Amino acid sequence: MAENLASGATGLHAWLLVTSALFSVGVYGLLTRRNAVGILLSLELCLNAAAVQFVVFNAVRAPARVDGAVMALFVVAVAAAEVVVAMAIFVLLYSRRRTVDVTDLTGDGPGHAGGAP
Amino acid sequence: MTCDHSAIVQHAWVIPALPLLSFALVGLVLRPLNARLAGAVAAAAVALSAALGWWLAFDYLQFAPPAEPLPTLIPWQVEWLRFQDGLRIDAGTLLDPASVLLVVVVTTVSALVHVYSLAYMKGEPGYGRYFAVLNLFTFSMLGLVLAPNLVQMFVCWELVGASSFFLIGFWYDRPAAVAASKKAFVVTRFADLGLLLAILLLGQAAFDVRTQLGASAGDSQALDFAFLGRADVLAALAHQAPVLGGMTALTLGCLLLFVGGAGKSAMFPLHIWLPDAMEGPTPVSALIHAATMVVAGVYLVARAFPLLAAADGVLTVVLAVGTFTALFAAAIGCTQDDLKRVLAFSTLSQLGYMMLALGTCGGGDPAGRSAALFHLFTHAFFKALLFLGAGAVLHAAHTGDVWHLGGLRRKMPLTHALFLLATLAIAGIWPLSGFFSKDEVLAAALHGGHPLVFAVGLGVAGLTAFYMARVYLLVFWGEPRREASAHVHEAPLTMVLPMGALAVLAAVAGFVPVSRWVALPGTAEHAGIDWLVAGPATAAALAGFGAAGWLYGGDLGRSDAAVARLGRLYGALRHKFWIDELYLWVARKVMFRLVAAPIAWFDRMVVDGTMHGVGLLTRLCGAGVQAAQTGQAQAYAAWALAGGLAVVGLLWAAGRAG
Amino acid sequence: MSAEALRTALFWLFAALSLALAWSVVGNRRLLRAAAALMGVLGCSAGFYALLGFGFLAGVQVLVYVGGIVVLLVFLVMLTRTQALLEDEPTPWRHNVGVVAALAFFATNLWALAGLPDAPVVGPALGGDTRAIGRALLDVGATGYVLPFELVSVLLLAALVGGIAVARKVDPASQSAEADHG
Amino acid sequence: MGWASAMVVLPLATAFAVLAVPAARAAWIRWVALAGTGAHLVVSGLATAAYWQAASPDADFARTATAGKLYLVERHAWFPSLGIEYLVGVDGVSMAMVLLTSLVIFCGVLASWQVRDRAKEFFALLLLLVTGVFGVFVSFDLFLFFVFYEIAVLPMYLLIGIWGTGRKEMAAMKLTLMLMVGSALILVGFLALWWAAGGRTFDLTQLARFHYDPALQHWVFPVVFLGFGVLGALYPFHTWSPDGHASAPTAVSMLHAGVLMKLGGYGALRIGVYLLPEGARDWGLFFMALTTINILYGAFGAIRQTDLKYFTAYSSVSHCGFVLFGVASLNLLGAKGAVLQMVSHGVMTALFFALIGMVYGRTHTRMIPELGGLARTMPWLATCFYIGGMASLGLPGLSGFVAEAHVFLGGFFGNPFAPVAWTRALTVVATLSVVVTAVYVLRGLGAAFQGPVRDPEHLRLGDATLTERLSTGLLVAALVVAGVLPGLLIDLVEPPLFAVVNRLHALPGGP
Repeated sequence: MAENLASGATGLHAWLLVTSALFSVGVYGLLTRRNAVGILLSLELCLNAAAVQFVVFNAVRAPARVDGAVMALFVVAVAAAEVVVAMAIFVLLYSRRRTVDVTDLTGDGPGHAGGAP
Repeated sequence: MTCDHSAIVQHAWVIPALPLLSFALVGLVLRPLNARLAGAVAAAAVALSAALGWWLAFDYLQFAPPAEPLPTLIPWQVEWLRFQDGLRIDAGTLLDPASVLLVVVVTTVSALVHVYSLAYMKGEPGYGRYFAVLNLFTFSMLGLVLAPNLVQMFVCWELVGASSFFLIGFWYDRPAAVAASKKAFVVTRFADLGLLLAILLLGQAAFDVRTQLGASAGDSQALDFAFLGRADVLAALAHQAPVLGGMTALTLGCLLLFVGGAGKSAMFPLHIWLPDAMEGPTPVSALIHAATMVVAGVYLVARAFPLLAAADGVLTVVLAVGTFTALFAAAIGCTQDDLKRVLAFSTLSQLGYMMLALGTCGGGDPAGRSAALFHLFTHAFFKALLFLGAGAVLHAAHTGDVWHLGGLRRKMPLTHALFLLATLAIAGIWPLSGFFSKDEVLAAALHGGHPLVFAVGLGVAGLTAFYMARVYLLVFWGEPRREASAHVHEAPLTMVLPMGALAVLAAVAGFVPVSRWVALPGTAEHAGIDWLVAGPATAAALAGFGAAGWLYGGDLGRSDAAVARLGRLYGALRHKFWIDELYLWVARKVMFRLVAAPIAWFDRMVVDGTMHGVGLLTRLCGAGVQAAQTGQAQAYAAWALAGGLAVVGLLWAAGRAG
Repeated sequence: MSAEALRTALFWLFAALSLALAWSVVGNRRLLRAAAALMGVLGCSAGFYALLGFGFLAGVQVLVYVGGIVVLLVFLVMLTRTQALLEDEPTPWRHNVGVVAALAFFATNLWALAGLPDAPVVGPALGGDTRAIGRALLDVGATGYVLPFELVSVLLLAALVGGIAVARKVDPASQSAEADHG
Repeated sequence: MGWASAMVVLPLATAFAVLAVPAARAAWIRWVALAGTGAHLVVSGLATAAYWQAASPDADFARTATAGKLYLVERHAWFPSLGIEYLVGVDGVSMAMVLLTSLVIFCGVLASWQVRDRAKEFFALLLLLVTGVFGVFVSFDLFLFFVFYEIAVLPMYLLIGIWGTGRKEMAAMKLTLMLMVGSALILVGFLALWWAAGGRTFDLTQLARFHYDPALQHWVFPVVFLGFGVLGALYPFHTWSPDGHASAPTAVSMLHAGVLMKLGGYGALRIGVYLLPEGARDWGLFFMALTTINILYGAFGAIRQTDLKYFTAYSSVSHCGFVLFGVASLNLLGAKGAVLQMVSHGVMTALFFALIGMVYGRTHTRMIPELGGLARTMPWLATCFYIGGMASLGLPGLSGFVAEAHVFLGGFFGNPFAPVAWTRALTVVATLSVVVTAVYVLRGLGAAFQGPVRDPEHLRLGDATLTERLSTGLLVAALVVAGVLPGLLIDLVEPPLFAVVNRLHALPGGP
């Protein structure tokens, strides 16, 4: 790994290092964001990092095939589906509770933050 | 002609079956419909049974070959309960002189008491119930008497106890009656435990013997009296290895058997229930607590006599307990105020007499057994008569306190005469029945080599005469001491007639050669009256009468002075040596407070507490997990991540280890 | 500058850019800006795809992901009016947990990486990926993806229907309940 | 459909029939339930006749040759790959238990005549429960047995939780959780037995032919015995019983104490001792000691109780101790005594709980100190109570005596693998309960029914109604018949017990 980095060649390690870093950043966001939409954004980051990794492995291990790329496509599709559902939920949630701050969403009832009459 | 041809001997089971049938009929059908009819049917059934009982006795005696001992027959038995091979329990009728004798006593007294009760219990709300239970009692007592094995005896033994319980507690809204019924049941139950253990112990031991004997055991079952009485079986039992404290199963079993008998016959120290049992209706006291049920213990010892005789030292225990009870109860009887209680202590004392007689047979001569059965026979009549007389007094005056009564001889002349006759009979005045049987008991003590017991017996005879004369004088002589006893009237004919019948029996029963009939082989024959015994006994009785006459016959101040002089002894006697209090203390403080309450507490706190503790632990674990269930998806994600990383870590560790 | 050097330079450029933008995605308190940064990250990923020779994928990434999904997210940000709300800083505890988790994850990845032999990432091996991807997606053979493809389409349909069902104005009863609470 | 299946199908069908009745027709619901259970009582009787007919041609029927044989068998594969079958049939013991159950449920339905609240669900659940009970008694496939066992245990939670009184939720939870722990142990035991025998069959008769390794038996037997012991109120796992019975509605208490607790003894004997004779040999004395504690402890516990239901529940703990004591004696007398005691206590305790329900329905209290003198206004109920009490304290002529005599004799003759002095000592200790039982029965009943009437309100109360008289009368009649003619029951239950005992006797070191 070290010699590749030194030589400036972009080997597998470099690629994976980058995607792992992206994913880790996503994990950080996933755990620290308080806004539901923010969490969703972080999740997209993770998904994307995973998709890129798929493609990298595809390019390295089976350059003549497209399995990793197909996976990346699926990831996009799943992300789309996820965003659609999340959007519906969050919009509804917002209309009920006037907040999408997940730390305010525990417990039942019409909302602790702003929904109480 | 032999017994086989007698219809009643063959079908002796009809005698107990009649009251049973009547019990079912009266209890289930007639009682709710018509109480009077129920009573009449019950009385008629028992009267019929009594007639059959007499017929049985006549046939049994008549058909017996003259010179030989009377036969022991089991004309009828059916399998009732099969524990296992060799331990089958039959229901059947065992006829031998003792059982036939008891059948006559039980049916006769029971029939008379039934008739008496028709008037005595008139107007009681539980009239039908009373007769139903009385029928049940009669059936059970007959079953007990006719039992061919220990288990049938035990079954009926318990049933008479239960009937006694229900009859003592007949007036169930009186707390004293309820308490007395419970006391009677629990105390006798405690003694029955002895009988039960005896059955277990003897059953097992005899079963072993039966297995050893192999084919020679035949079809006889381990707990049959016939089997237990066989000489080879007794010998084998006596040679078994000791089971506890050097005692063989036979000795221990017989001791426990005697505990059972002592409970039912209210021997010291299990006597405490009998005086309280007087809370029941007086006819019940006459039948159950004087004439029949309480002698079951004596009968048991007499029935299992071969066993007890074969066991070392058990008869000595019987002798000691009987002698002590006779004296102890007679002494207490001199100080009681309630007419029925005096009679109860008198019963205790007389039962002690019978046990004493049985106990004298330790030397090998079973004359005492005959004497005991003879005394049992005569006692049944005169004691029942005394109770029925007391009942007539109670019925008229509504109080049994002798200090409230007085002068009844003019208002109730018939009752007075009959009571006097019974008093003389129990005191042992010739030619009444008590004289003969008491004579035999004392003779057995003297000839059995127990001079001390003989002396005590004489003393008891004196005391008996004293306390009987005391109550007799206080109740029937002098002037009425309270309003209640001033306006009494003679008992109705339905009550007087049974008393009259009993009086006849009490008068003539002494001439029946009971002891000759029931004598076991090997009993020394002694002809006529032994004046060496009868003389002192009669003298003692007369002395008792004299003392009572002096103290209570005229100026009652003399008795007060005597009481004062006796001081503490009188107090102790009057309080029955505080034995009831001791029992109560043991029951309340020890059993309830030191055993039952801690167990209840232990159960709730420790056992259940442990279970709840386990539950709480689970719940705490749950709460711990619940704390993680914040509803925060991010927290879940963090845990999921941590879990995933942990798995990777484990794989790594496994990889390193591998 | 050789093509190889260019590729390397572009890789590092995209890498640096996407990491910086990613940091903004997770850290920026203004959600709209975070969404914009995500757009950038995804764009960089499109560049990665292109560098790896998957031109079609890069196109899809830009068109669908950046153009569709992220726009949807921006809508969402606006619909929930979170752009107006400055999101609170995470509490130190959450921050620390996040950092530890992220670093632990990264460390685990590094560890896994250490056990993996490095290999050169070669350039495009296919003439063009479009045809190959299309064939693979509709291939009914053992290595084909027609079944997942169909499943994903069902998933999308379900998401569509579900999204509408969840978000549409619900029955009057709950509406009145909403009014009560409103 | 054969007789054995009918035992299960009939109550289930009745449950569905009850569900089909409109909820508003409360009377119809009762009548449907009564008709169903009444029919079941009749069918049980017929099945018994069929059983006799099938069993009597076997020569030497009461002895060893045919011991352990099943009759009226139906067998269908269920999960063949695991060797699970639908295997139902009867032998004498299960026939006796089926008869007991049909009697108790019939009387239970009669005693529930007053249930108004959600009657439909109540009767349906009750019938479901009893389906499970019947199923346990007729199934001879361990898996099927377990399925029915769970069906029998679970509706209890709802029945107590919804229709109970007092701290019903807590009691229901406690009862269910403790019984589930027991079930878990049983399941572990069953699976161990199945697996050790090769994992091919759950058929009890076939498993009985397999000889289990003594080391395995040594740990499986206590697991199985304890598992069943929880349901059989084995000390110290009995504490669900007082709370559960006190909170449960009348019919549920009747069924639970009357029949369900018997599943414990039944299973311990049927499966524990039968399949694992060597385990039983190793543990017999230990469990005899434990059940001796049960017997005395329950009796002493009952003395202090003031609530009639707690009183009866503790008495049940004592009496169920006799069942397990008999089982642990490992001889014919003990085993017979255990089965007889199951029947006897089943009838007796069902009677008690029925009566308590009736008294409670009138006075609205079960606290003994608040009662008193009830015999004046409720002579029928008082009489039945006293008959039950007398049976409870082992009065001859009623069923309890026969059972207890067997158990005591069994204990006295001794566990064949333990020092006879020990078993005798334990038996003597156990016999003390005869006195203690008399004390608490007479105390409790005396305070409630005798003495002066304590609450003048009680003077206006009436005696039993016709349905109540029918229900209690039947149970009393059963007590009397079983006590007066014990041979009927003994002839029925003896043959299968030879099978159990013969296996024990065949062991090395046996008699």
